Amino acid sequence: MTSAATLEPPPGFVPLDRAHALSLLHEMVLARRFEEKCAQLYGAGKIRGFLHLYVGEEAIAAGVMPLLDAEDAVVSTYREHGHALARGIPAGALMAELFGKVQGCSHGRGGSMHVFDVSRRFYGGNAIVAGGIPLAVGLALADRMQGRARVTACLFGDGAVAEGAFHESMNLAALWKLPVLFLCENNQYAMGTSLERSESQPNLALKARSYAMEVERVDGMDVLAVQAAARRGLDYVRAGRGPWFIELVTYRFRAHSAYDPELYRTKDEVATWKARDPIALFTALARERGLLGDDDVASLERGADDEISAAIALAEAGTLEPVEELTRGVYAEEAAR
Amino acid sequence: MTSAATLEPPPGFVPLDRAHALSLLHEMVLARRFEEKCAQLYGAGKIRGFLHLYVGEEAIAAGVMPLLDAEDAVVSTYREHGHALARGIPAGALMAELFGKVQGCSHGRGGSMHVFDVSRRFYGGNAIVAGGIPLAVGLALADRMQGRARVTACLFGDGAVAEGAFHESMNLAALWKLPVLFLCENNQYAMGTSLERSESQPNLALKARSYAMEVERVDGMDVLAVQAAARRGLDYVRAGRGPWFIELVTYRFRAHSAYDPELYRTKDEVATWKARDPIALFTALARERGLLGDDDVASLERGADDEISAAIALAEAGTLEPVEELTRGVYAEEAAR
Amino acid sequence: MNGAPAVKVTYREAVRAAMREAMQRDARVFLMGEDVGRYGGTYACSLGLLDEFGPERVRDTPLSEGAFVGVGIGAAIGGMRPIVEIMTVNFSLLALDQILNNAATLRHMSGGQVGVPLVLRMATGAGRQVAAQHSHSLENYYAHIPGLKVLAPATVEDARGMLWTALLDPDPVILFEHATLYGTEGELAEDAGAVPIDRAAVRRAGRDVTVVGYGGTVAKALEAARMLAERGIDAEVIDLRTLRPLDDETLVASVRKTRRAVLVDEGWKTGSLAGEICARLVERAFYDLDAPIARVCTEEVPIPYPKHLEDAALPQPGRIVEAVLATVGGRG
Amino acid sequence: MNGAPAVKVTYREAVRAAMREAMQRDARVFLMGEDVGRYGGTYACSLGLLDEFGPERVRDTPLSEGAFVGVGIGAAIGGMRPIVEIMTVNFSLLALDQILNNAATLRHMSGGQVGVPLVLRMATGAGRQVAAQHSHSLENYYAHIPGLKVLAPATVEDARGMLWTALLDPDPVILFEHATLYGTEGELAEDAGAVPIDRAAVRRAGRDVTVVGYGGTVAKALEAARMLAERGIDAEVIDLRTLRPLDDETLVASVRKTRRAVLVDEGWKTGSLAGEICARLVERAFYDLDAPIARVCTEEVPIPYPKHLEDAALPQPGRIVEAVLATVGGRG
Ligand SMILES: Cc1ncc(C[n+]2csc(CCOP(=O)(O)OP(=O)(O)O)c2C)c(N)n1
Ligand SMILES: Cc1ncc(C[n+]2csc(CCOP(=O)(O)OP(=O)(O)O)c2C)c(N)n1
Ligand SMILES: [Mg+2]
Ligand SMILES: [Mg+2]
Repeated sequence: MTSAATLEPPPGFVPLDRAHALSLLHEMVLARRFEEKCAQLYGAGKIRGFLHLYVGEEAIAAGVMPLLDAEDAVVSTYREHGHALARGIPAGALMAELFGKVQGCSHGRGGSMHVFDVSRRFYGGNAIVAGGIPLAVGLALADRMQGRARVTACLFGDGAVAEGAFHESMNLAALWKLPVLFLCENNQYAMGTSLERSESQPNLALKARSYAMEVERVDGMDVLAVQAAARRGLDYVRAGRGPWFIELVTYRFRAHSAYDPELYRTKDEVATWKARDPIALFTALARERGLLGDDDVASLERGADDEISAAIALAEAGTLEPVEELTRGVYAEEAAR
Repeated sequence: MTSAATLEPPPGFVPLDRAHALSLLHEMVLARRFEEKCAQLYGAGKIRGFLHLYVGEEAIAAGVMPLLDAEDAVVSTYREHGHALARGIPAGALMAELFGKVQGCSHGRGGSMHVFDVSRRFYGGNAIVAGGIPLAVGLALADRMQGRARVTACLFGDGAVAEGAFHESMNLAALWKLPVLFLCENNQYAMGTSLERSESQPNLALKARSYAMEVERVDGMDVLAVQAAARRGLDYVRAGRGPWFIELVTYRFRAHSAYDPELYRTKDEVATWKARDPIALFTALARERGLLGDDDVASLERGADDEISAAIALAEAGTLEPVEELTRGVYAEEAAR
Repeated sequence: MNGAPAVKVTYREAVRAAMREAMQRDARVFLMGEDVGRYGGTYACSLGLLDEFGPERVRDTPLSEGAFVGVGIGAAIGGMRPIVEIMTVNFSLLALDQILNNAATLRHMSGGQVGVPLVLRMATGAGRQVAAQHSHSLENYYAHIPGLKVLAPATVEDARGMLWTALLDPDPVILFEHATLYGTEGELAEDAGAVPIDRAAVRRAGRDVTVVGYGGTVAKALEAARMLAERGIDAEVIDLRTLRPLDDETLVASVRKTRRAVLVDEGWKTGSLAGEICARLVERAFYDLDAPIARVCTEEVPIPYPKHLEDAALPQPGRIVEAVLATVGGRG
Repeated sequence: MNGAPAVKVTYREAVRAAMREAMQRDARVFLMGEDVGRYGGTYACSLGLLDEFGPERVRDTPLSEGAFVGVGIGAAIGGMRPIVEIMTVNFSLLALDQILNNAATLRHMSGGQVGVPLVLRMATGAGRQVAAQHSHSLENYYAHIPGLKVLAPATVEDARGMLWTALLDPDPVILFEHATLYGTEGELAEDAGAVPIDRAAVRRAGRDVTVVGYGGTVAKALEAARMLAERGIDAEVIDLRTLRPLDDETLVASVRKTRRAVLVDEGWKTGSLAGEICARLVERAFYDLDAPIARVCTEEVPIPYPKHLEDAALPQPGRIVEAVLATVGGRG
């Protein structure tokens, strides 16, 4: 439990073994490679609509998701491929969704911004900034009212903090002491608007703190720090003590979406942050500690690439829904046809 | 300038002379008597719709309004009779509005919840909780962009703090350092919902403080304390340093509106607060200091009653707008007919 | 329904009974909204429920329409059966993003996976001199949205029975309760139960003209029909009951018979639901019409405070009569 | 307009030129919205304006649609002439309370005292595979509101000229820019100026049927007309241009001539603006109609992501042609 005064995680050496290191790196590499492929496939016209990539921010999903139980829930945003993969949605089902195929995890109806998988309690994929936050609070309320000891993890960006929906939801969650783990992915920009040009108080953990909520602020490029913070938060929430808020300071390496000319930040700034690439940072640390070698990294990358190739093959081979089914899935009766 | 740590106004003796005491008391008594009459007139069917009385909270309007210049603006709520009178809207124009007559300050179109007087820069009278706050920020922006050294005073209740519109507006005002004096009339209830059942952090000044805004919390039953705080705030805002937020702790002596059975609070609680009636408190203080005598109070009351009688006469004698003009005032062209 | 004794109840009591029984019947049902608990509901619809069910199930919320509607959506997804009360339709705009972009849309955009069995109730309408910001009738905003069902109970039976059916529905259902109805009385069987929510009702059979209303305008339409009967004109009055999906069949059957229609709607005329009904009748029964379909709607003005102007702005029996007379035209 | 040389410009450039000239002309004009400054506008409409006018007049806002629209209203009351950009109509729901309850209503409820000369721009519509939450066409929500004027420029001339006129208007004006139009090109006189905002335009004269569209559907209606011409059917195509107030005169005159109408609208069919147009034509030209008025609207489904389904959900030239053929019926 961290007070508003410090807002820094307890320092110190986080223990790590080889299996753990391999799995963390696997999550990050898979997400990275998956999305680099997505960028190509977008260029090739296989993926359309809006495509928001998570490249640079993978440590967050990789750090948090493995700590959630199957019964916990996740509510995410339109920048959710990394969350989805780390939550266990198969790369094939995700890629098929991006291709708009029936084999997609949202039956092809949603596309990149609307990834759903109820079997994994992954409730989207929401393209209205801050629009998913009240939903997460409601899922947590349902758990509390039904006496289930579950957590709902709610992810959103720094931009969401300016929206009224964020504030109303913080208040409800804190007032009713609901089991939500709020994860604010502060990549310091909302499209082209930097945090200091959009928030009078750019320390977002402090803002959450004003709801008498427990908060922490953490280096989102350090997967171990993320994981340690998430563990502290989850312990608190699981103990039934109320919500917990983590601000994860990170950076988006790529453009906001495919249409963004990136006029709002300098190449230098991007380069500085790329020097703190979470994958490179963690690889170096794991090697330093003697947990991973050259071969391991190479074989992880090969494994990821194979998984992605298989995903693309599945998506390519997938089927388009017949036009006759256009109005399916609007109401339950029809979905059940 | 008060920091978040203290949140209390500097203590001490506030100087006061007889003329000042008379005028403060006049404002409070006029508002009180005016509204007690309104309650009767509502019972008699002369006033209809929703009627929200300010009884108990008069020290706020009486303390703040005289400090505003003619060029300053006021944005208020549906509980605004006291604000309107203290701002100088004639009792007759206000009463005629409550009667729905053409002589009303909103031409009879608005009624109790929509009191306007542009000649006094009184911009309503807004019946959507928190709905006026962005407007106030916009008025301040217009002043800033046009290089005018004006202040916009923005009044709202404790209930408004839960609304997203409040938060979005606080951020914009603080981020852009706009000349707004925020006045949160914390009467501790939003209809039947007490603050501690609606806010995880019931210290509202602290909430505003999370926007890196200067804040103060003050006894809203003490007209001198209100005035001293408002003066500090106005000095800061007028100096072009940005917005200032005052939480004024007060109490509504009467029901929320004519329909409220007041199930949510005890008679005891109401009695405790009535013992701190701002008019009685101030009268006692002024007499203790030898500034006012029995006669003064009685004659102030008589004066107020005369003013109110004249207002009612004006309203009674006022005219109803012809039905043929029903669609007037929707667009400018028509208003200009 | 089945011969149980009928008692006189107010609309308000019917709403309360419906909520009470729903909470007794199903532990997943709870009520949430501004002042539904301690205050007893702005319109006293939930008076007493807090005592009976406690603050978890009769849950007062802060003034946060957007968030608490979203919380209701999340709770519905999470297995509860929330009844979320928005105090009035006027404040529902603050929740419209959640309603349109989440409640109505989640099932589809998740490819059928995420259902939202949420019931939203709100008061609607004008007629009480509460002026421009508190007198809206925005039913057509909601009737426009695929994924929603939209109801407008106009009788005590519907107030009680529609909520039941709505709570059985796997999709989001919105109930509009016209604020002037709460105090009205009607006969209701003591064991009155669920009623269908996909059918309009013929409230008065007639041969000469079809008058269509819903919610707060049904009584006005019936009053107009009485006035018309005195002039020898036999009006059929249809209560839409369900605004989405619309019951085309009942509407078309009536117009096929009467060959004339007057549509009454408390929404502003331009862009009203009455326009939609007109278009549907044109699409489905054009050749059956003997005269142009007429609309009696609210004038294009924010609702003024004074009574005489408010009355003039809203549909009234007299205006309905006039419209019918113009429609039956040469015949009259 | 007056013989100045015409140049080819994109719709996006026309919008930009309109804003630029407005800011040059009138010091009270400023632009405010999400990413209008540094980013240059989501659709690049304001690219370069920050450099020319600085951050006070090209003002990036946080993600706070409700508040910054409200701030625009306040600034308009305070003497400025704000152009507030809501990135897309999809997010405008978060500001709808401010638009309806303040912008549209303040003048009336203040008894005529408070005018709100605010210009609101937003992108609208589907067609780019951005799925269920980002593809709305909610024009009819706004066209429903007394106190607003609602425009839908479909040509480069209107994109440039309507903004000018809107800024001269003492009341709030909303411009809907269909997102698929930004890249389209047209000829525009170099000195093109203000255009009227109370008139529909006949984009193609014809004798056999009136096809009505606006914004993103005008080009589709014209394409349908070309296809119909090949079959010997001469369609008149009307571009509504102004959705509130509607230009009944132009619509009625056309239908009096053609005696048939097909209404095209990217809104969901139920509760669409097309329904309103139909009702007005019935009210004003019923006896001139030889066939039921038909509507070609968006299917009753949130917009699906895959292209083939999105295409099927939206009005298309082929569907317009079919509707016209059914309307001209026996004649064909
Ligand atoms: C309510 C709303 N307003 C605007 C947008 C357009 N938009 C999409 S993403 C985005 C930026 C959001 O920034 P942030 O929350 O920091 O998330 P990030 O994209 O950085 O992950 C904006 C403005 C939207 N989707 N929803
Ligand atoms: C957005 C909105 N929601 C609900 C209401 C109904 N309502 C009117 S006044 C009120 C209570 C407001 O409380 P507060 O802001 O504390 O002001 P007070 O009435 O105590 O002066 C409520 C819930 C409203 N007018 N607007
Ligand atoms: Mg961001
Ligand atoms: Mg209060």
